[in-house]
Amino acid sequence: MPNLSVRIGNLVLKNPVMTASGTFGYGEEFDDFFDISTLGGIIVKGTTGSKREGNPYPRMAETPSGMLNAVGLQNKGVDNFISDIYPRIKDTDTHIIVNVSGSTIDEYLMVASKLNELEKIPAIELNISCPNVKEGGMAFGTSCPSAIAVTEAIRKVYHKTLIVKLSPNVTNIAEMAKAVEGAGADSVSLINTLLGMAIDAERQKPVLSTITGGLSGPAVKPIALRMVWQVAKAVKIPVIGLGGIMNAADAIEFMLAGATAVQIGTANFIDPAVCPKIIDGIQDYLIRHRNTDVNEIIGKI
Amino acid sequence: MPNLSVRIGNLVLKNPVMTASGTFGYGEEFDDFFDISTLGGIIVKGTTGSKREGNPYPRMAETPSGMLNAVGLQNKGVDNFISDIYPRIKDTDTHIIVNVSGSTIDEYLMVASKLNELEKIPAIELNISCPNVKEGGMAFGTSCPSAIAVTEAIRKVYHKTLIVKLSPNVTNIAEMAKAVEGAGADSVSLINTLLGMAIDAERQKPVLSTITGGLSGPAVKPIALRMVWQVAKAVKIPVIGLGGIMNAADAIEFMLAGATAVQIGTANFIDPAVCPKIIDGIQDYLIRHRNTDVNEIIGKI
Amino acid sequence: MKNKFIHDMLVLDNKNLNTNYFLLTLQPPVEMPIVKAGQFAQVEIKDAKNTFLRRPLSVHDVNYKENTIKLLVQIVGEGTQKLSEIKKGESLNMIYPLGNSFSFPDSDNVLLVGGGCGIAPLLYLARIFSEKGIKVTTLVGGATNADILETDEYLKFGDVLITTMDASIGEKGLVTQHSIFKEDNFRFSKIYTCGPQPMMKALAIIAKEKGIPCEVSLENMMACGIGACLCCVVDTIDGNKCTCTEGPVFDYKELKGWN
Amino acid sequence: MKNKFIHDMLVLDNKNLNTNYFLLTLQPPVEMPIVKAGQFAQVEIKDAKNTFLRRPLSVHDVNYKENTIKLLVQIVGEGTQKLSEIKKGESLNMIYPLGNSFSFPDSDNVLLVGGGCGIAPLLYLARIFSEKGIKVTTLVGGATNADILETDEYLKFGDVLITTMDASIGEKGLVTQHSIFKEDNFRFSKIYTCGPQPMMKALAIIAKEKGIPCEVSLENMMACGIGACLCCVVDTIDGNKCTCTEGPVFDYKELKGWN
Ligand SMILES: Cc1cc2nc3c(=O)[nH]c(=O)nc-3n(C[C@H](O)[C@H](O)[C@H](O)COP(=O)(O)OP(=O)(O)OC[C@H]3O[C@@H](n4cnc5c(N)ncnc54)[C@H](O)[C@@H]3O)c2cc1C
Ligand SMILES: Cc1cc2nc3c(=O)[nH]c(=O)nc-3n(C[C@H](O)[C@H](O)[C@H](O)COP(=O)(O)OP(=O)(O)OC[C@H]3O[C@@H](n4cnc5c(N)ncnc54)[C@H](O)[C@@H]3O)c2cc1C
Ligand SMILES: Cc1cc2nc3c(=O)[nH]c(=O)nc-3n(C[C@H](O)[C@H](O)[C@H](O)COP(=O)(O)O)c2cc1C
Ligand SMILES: Cc1cc2nc3c(=O)[nH]c(=O)nc-3n(C[C@H](O)[C@H](O)[C@H](O)COP(=O)(O)O)c2cc1C
Ligand code: FES
Ligand code: FES
Repeated sequence: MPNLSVRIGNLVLKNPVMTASGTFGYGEEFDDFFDISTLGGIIVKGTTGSKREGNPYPRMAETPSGMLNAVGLQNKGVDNFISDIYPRIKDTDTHIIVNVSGSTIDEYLMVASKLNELEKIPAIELNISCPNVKEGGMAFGTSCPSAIAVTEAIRKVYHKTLIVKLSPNVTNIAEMAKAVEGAGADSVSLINTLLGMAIDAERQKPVLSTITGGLSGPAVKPIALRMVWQVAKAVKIPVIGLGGIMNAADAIEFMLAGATAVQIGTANFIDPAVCPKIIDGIQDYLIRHRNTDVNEIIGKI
Repeated sequence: MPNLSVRIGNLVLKNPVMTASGTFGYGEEFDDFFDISTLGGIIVKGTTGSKREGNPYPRMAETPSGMLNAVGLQNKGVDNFISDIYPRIKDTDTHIIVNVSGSTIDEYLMVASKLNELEKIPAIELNISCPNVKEGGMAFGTSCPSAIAVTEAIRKVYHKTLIVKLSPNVTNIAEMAKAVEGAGADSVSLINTLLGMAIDAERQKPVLSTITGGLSGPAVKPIALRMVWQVAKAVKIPVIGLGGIMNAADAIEFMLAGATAVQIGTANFIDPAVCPKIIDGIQDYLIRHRNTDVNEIIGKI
Repeated sequence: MKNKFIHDMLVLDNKNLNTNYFLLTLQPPVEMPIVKAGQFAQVEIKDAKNTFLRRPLSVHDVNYKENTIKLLVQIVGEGTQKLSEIKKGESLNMIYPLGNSFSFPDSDNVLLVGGGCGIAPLLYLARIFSEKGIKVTTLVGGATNADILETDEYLKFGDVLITTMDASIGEKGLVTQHSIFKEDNFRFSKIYTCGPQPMMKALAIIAKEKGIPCEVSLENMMACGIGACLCCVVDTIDGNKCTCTEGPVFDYKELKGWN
Repeated sequence: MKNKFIHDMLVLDNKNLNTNYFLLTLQPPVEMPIVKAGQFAQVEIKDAKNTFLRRPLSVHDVNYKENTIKLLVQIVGEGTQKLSEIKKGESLNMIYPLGNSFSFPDSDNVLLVGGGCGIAPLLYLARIFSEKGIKVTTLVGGATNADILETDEYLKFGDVLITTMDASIGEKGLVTQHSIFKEDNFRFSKIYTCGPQPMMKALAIIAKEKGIPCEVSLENMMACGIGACLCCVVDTIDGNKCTCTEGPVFDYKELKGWN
């Protein structure tokens, strides 16, 4: 059997397949469909300083080969995560990574320092790319100075593996990646959703309550793949690739483009049991291509 | 019958439906399928100072609900356009608009000044957003100062309607639009293609000879719609919307978002007779919604 | 214990009720899990160019003996259109049973009100209630008689009342204009309803006036159907709740703007 | 005069040749336009989630009397898979006839060489040549006998020679290893070929050695098929040419890197 394990910062993943924040709940939602401990990692829902209700309904629109969402970081806040959710999920035999969001650097700092104390949370993913909140969110991820500022601040209080999740809504994503690498990130993940919009022509109204929302799914895969390729060439830290991965072939494309690991997002909605199929598919691919280690295909194109 | 005619700069279009550059040849290719003089306008292939062979094959990859192209401005050059093509197409009873491309401001200037002399070419579309050429192209369209420089230069030599075609590969497209508006553009069109990439997992190679290419088709529609909406709010000049329009409902969405006219690109490949269907569909829509003039729905959301 | 399943269901029958509605009879490859009235399935739509997500459809009826489940579907767009073309012997992938369910009433004379394909979840509910000895009356409304479906089935479990906008069958008007609501002595102790929101809201107002409970089944747009995406929320007195896991059935009193 | 048409073709037959190949017989709603050997159609693929563009397929045969056109298709991916599922009586939208065509030879003893589904355009070519009194020999190659299709049809117009890699039928090896090429006196005055590029390139080398002309039909990937997108270019001695309008048939001498 080929080796599937990869390394992100201090984290050794049993395989390169993780689930993307906001698309896999806290993992528990998928227990009925497969053994979630077989995953390389689970990135849980975006967590903020205090409870957020998110945006009003409607928050979703279907688009060609994709969807728009405008959930807007609905979550019960970091304290609730620590008291209620963490105890339930902490003993899952895979890495549980928390996606950290906020409106201000202080909020990010508060969440990250609290999570730093949790023994079974080996890493956080800093979400500086959420397009669905009025303040903060994507604003941090679309300018180098602010991306650097928030990453540097977090780096000071967070001592485990720090992944920074980049926004694709920028002119030059390689530059952003280099900026956060310089500011101390152990890894970058990309892409978050692309800012999009849907209109109901008959009702003459935007479909989403927030007018714009974040585009995900196979529609964005070519853009995500290009960005992962550009970033992987630009930085030395490991890159986690995502955006429209639906099957093993897609996942392998991201790894060939330079991703050390991948995340599966929207695909979980179409097939809640897709992740183990992707893990198996990667293994089959390696066997077929006579690779003994998944690391051999990273950046191979 | 509702009025379909709209105004772009000094141009009065008989209806808001034009064809997008690079997807409709010089119009002649579609003569067998419908009467191309029924179009609001035809934007012909990107034209450069001298003949270009474009990029090597393969130049195309199919993607979920879209395609990548890396044609790279293959064309016979402006002089050949003037001597060979112009005489053949100039008497088509619709507006023939030339998409002007180049690697340097001088090249743009040369092409634009030559086209300025052609009686039957009432407008040019300045392509500062081609992602498929090594020099110039998109580089002009991804920074405000260079977009301003090229637009101002062209404005001095080109005295008819000047449309500037914007790149979606930017952090802030409204800013770009305002920049070229300030530099003298009569209209902006958007979006050009999004930079993307495809990989053949089995062959472990990029699909395109140029590695990256431009993504078009319905996959990009949500992004295009969002950008058109942002730009229409930001500028006073008319906005021409495009990106993934496949049918009348899509076209209407762009107009509701603020576009005065639309362009049909990739859809021409799927159905070469799609444009007249879109024109008819817009008319039916206006009748159903009791509008007497298509201008009533522009920016209505 | 597993509660949710992904099954490739065998299509035993696809019955065209009329140009707009069809009825699927499906069989899982294993023994049917326990399904409650009001629950739904997330159905995969194959081979449709523009349908990316699954489609939520209520459980219309369940027959444990025959190991079958029925879906009653209205054709409204590409997804349901494609689904209507599925043939006997083909397979249909679905995730089920999802969501909460209608709750039992405290007393035994209840009114089920369905509008259009909103009647879908009410047949199974009528069956279960009548098995428990609860007296059920079903009121169905539609634009015209083509929207009034399967009344034979509902008749097995109690009276059926009908309204149509064009009076082609039953009383003329909206369900809420039916004469039972004008009777001096309102017969029913609880209302269960599914259908267009304006109809359900109007019923909630009636329930409030009459001082009786009313459960409504929402049809919010869904991406995942299993509580993972938070797209399907409804605003309640306790904040946003997921229609797919905490619903689709809600006491109208919980819903903001409903009372 | 119109040359290209978009027609909803009626599927008269969809014959499964074996697990990998099928043969479609199609009828236009009006009289068939003139179609030349080597031309192709751009076929719409409906109901396929991941197939966005049309698929180019060669005209395999034309029968003006019966007003039918045939396509011979190999299943390689989603598009051709979906196409293989189309049923008699359904309709198939296509744009045709597209591209240039094979040209007539100067003398009358020609060799047609097809590899895999590369034989598709050669049947109609054989028919047209033999109608003009040109002597035709067809050489077909494949991995195994399952790739050798419709030889009966080709036999109507002349000799048929076969090679397979596993010698399950005909001579063992590649088409270019067939014994005819080793004969002292090479019988043929021109080669026409369609199939995998390495095969066609090898044939072009043979043609060059023998000093005879050779026409090859390219299968470049296409978006529009009508000369509008410039995606399908091939590098020729006169620069990039469109395979869809200036091809798919080229004299190998025109192609850069082919001689
Ligand atoms: C829990 C639940 C149970 C349901 N049960 C049934 C059932 O038993 N039978 C049945 O026929 N339908 C039921 N529906 C509705 C059904 O899911 C939609 O009609 C279906 O998803 C439409 O898919 P489509 O591709 O055909 O139409 P689309 O092309 O997606 O949409 C067509 C039109 O319907 C609107 N629409 C689509 N989905 C919804 C929605 N969820 N709410 C409001 N408007 C929508 C769209 O905005 C559009 O205008 C249920 C929905 C939910 C959430
Ligand atoms: C002018 C022309 C005539 C043709 N005539 C025939 C014919 O008569 N019969 C027939 O069976 N096929 C023919 N082909 C090839 C046919 O178009 C492809 O096999 C088909 O488009 C594949 O579609 P798909 O969706 O099934 O496969 P996809 O999923 O699109 O592709 C499957 C695999 O095939 C490769 N592929 C797809 N298209 C091409 C291509 N054009 N060239 C090289 N590799 C490709 C892909 O890279 C992929 O690896 C012709 C092609 C051209 C350009
Ligand atoms: C419904 C939904 C909710 C999401 N919530 C979050 C979130 O809370 N934090 C975050 O960083 N990304 C969030 N994302 C973005 C995804 O994690 C992922 O970056 C994106 O969807 C692209 O991947 P995909 O195409 O595989 O879905 C969300 C995406 C969706 C569809
Ligand atoms: C094959 C191809 C060639 C193109 N060539 C040009 C070009 O020469 N100049 C230009 O400005 N845009 C060019 N474009 C971009 C289109 O004009 C259009 O902006 C883009 O495709 C988005 O619209 P669509 O999704 O409707 O195709 C090309 C697009 C395609 C697909
Ligand atoms: S539909 Fe995803 S949480 Fe309800
Ligand atoms: S396929 Fe478009 S030009 Fe040939």
